Amino acid sequence: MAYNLKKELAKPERLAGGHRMCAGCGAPVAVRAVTRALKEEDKAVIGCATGCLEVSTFMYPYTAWKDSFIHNAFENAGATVSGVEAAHKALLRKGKIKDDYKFIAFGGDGGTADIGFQSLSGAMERGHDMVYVCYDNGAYMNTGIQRSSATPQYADTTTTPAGTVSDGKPQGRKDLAAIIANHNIPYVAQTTFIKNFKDMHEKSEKAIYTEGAAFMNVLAPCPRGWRYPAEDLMKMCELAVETCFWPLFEVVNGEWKLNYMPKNKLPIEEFLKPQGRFKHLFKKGNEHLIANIQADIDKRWEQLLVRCGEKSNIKETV
Amino acid sequence: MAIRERLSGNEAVATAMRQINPDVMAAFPITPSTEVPQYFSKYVADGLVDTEFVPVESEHSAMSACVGSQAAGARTFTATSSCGLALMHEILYIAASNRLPITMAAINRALSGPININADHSDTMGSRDAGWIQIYSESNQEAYDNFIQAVRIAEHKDVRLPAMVCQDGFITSHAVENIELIEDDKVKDFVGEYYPENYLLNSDQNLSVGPYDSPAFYMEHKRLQVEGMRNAKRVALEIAEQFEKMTGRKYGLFEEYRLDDADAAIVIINSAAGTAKDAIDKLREEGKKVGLLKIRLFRSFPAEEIAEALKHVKAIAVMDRSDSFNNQGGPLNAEVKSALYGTENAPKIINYIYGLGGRDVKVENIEEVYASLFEIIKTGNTGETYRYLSVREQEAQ
Amino acid sequence: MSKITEIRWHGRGGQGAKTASLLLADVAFNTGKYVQGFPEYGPERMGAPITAYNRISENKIRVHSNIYDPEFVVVVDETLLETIQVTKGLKKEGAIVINTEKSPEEVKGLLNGYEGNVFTIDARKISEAALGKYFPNTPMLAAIVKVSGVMPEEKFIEEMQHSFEHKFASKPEVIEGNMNALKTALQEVK
Amino acid sequence: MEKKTNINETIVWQDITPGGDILASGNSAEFKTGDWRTDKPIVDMEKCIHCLLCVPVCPDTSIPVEDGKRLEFDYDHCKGCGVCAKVCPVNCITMVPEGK
Repeated sequence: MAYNLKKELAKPERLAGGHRMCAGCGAPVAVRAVTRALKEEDKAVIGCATGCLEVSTFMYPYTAWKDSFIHNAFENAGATVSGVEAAHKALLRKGKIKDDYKFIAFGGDGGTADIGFQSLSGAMERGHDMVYVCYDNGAYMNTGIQRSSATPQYADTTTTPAGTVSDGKPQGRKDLAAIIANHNIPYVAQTTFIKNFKDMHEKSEKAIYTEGAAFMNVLAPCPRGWRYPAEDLMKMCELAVETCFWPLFEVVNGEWKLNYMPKNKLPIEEFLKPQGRFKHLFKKGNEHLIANIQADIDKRWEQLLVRCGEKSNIKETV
Repeated sequence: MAIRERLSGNEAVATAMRQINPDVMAAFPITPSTEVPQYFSKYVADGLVDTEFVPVESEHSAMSACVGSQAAGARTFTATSSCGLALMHEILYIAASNRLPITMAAINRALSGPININADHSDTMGSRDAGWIQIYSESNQEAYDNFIQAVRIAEHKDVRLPAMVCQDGFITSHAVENIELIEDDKVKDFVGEYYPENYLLNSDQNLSVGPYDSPAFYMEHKRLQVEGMRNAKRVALEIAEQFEKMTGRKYGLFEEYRLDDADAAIVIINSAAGTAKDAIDKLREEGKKVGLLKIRLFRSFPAEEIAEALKHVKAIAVMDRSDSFNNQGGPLNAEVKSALYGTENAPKIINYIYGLGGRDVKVENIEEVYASLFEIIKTGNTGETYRYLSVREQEAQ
Repeated sequence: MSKITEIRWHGRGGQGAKTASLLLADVAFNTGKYVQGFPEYGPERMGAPITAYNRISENKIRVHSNIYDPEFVVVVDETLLETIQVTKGLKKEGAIVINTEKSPEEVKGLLNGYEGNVFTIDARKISEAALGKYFPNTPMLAAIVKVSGVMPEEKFIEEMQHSFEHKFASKPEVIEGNMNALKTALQEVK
Repeated sequence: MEKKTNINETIVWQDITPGGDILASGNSAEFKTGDWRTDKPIVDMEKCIHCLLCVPVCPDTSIPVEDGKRLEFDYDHCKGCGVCAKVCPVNCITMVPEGK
């Protein structure tokens, strides 16, 4: 059925207010968008890696989660939710429970791409019927903005500070969505908050209602870690997409598909400029650093276009 | 009637698992516990159980999946050893503090390094403060009996704590010995079904598990957790009594062997206790008053009962199959000593570190220990209290 | 303390000495005995010398150490005589059984002056004749049963018949060969 | 089902929930984060076209919807981030300093 925001918003919210996330945080917006794709009548168990989202939404004796919820540790949301899913299968089979449940795990980029990477890989490879959502804010924000493997190149973080002899994080980003896609699971998507959330909603719906393991990589800006004005949340997402820093795509049963082609691909400066973590790049003499980022973005974008069949790879040699 | 069988220790616990038919088993292979998930996955493959077996990619994920599964409302088992248990370490605490009665077969093996695949207790002793109930087993029979009882102790509403049932790697895990099995239906009736009060998949009542806990509440949660561990002692005895009614096999918090009138005693855990019993019988034939106390329930630690059982003894050797590297002795030594602190005319106590990394323990080695105890009784001089048994060393000048 | 018969096996990884020790525990168990069967474990792979043990008794066995002064030793691979001191601790009132085509007198020189009884058996010949393949296990098992006297031969034959029927339920054609190997071995050990 | 949390900082260990389990789902609503605000969104309902674009962008679930129309802000929980004001296509949300 065609996406209708009004209709979707008529459903009861699954994340209550009163949680302790920062004003303007992208993570709860991601949670609301994903869980909105659950059918109203469907039950779910939500799991969460340790991180901002977990400690702020489930601070004893208050939980913001309206569904059953489990937090275990930083690095094991994949394994934990696979355990819940296995229990569900067993208890249904034994007739001890009757209801069907959906299983969704949330983790930040640290809990997903780094410390929780093995646990996630195992859960995806085993094919548990679950969705793992990485809300990527590009650093370990919970502990105070330390670099992760998802931190963009040259970002100034508290463990890759820009200094007189440092340009910030030397390495580029790990391509998590592609890595998970290579697990040959039925559904992988990359998305973020754009306009009326159509892209994110449809992907969430597919991820939840695809049988087997599904993975979503969601850009979730962090005003504190990125150092931009909190009210610009949606603007940051839009710039990430329009500069091709964060392309929107999905991989359905191994088929790559581009979901959005910017009419005019914006230069990466547009995305970098509003963010304090890239301020040092705009000092005189650092133009080559921005050029490096642009070259990397362009390369990855071209590769994605080829993968998605938007462009033939004329240079390909085997 | 009991079923006369011969099984290795690993097959014995796997058999208990099959008879109980848990909802979920999540495990990763590690020597010497590997056979347990192997046997179990064969039971799954042959339809002897309808358990969901989760072949995880590490022990860390094994314990993580166990936490998710047990919280979801499923009776969940696992098995591991050594480095595998160490890799689970963080999550062991979470399982316990979340009050999730997971049951684990812990097949004792030395911790690296250097890497060694043979028995000692450095693995489970390293987990002793994680909040798990720990039950130790001398033989395959005890490993089997203890596993069946552990599930009930763990799940008891006054306890609600995970339990590990320990036995010595290879020495009992891979040794085929006689065993008396209980009929499948009797085990099923004894253990019963798992019906937790609250669980994630309860459609009548949602549940949130694993909060961020501020200083305002954390300590109350810990104090409540301690109460579960305190209750474990009483519950273990209640369940042992029911078990005895079913099988005729008696279990307590610990076993006393010819201890009543003993002048010299050793305190010991797991398989070497059997070897020590042979040494005791031999020495008793020579008229020597020797005995032993074999600890079954190490967590919670039955300190008062142990002190009572040992108070008449003149000299005690506490036998540790792992070291604490505190320059004072092993973990069992510390516990037994503090249990006896304040006892009037407290016995003299020495500690022996023995059997590390599978160093074999012979009847003669135990006889040496008793000889040193009699020397202490004779001279009144305890001498060095922190000793190593059967270690090669330079002769004293 | 009751008498415990202690047996030590020497073989090479992959030859089945461990399996043979477990089989011996099995048949002894089936005749109503208390048993232990256990290998000494290390990370060794195929071909490395391995040791396995049996304890057999009328009473419950509690001791959990290796066996240092066995009553009987079984050598599944005669090349081990060159490299391993197979008679170490072996009681002189006991015996050693060796898989070789040689006679006891011929191998005695390799046994470090062992004074007890020496038995040999050509397990290769027996196995190949009866089974068409080299499985030293079965003949060696029969040989040690005969030499040690841990159970009557008839009882052993009867138990092994049951055991093979169970073990080879899916390929009954090999049962007869195995039984023949056992019976020949019982006669030929000397 | 427990409607309201009866756990507070006077609770004794005997009464606290084992493991920190919480049965009252979504009870964080009892915790007011509205006093975190320094700027406050004011919606001009006259101008609002009820496109609802402001609703999904709210990190604090503080824009209730009823019968396809947005209601007044839930000031008990709104932290005043201003994301809603930025996405409003008809500029009917204004941020004003708190307390004015």
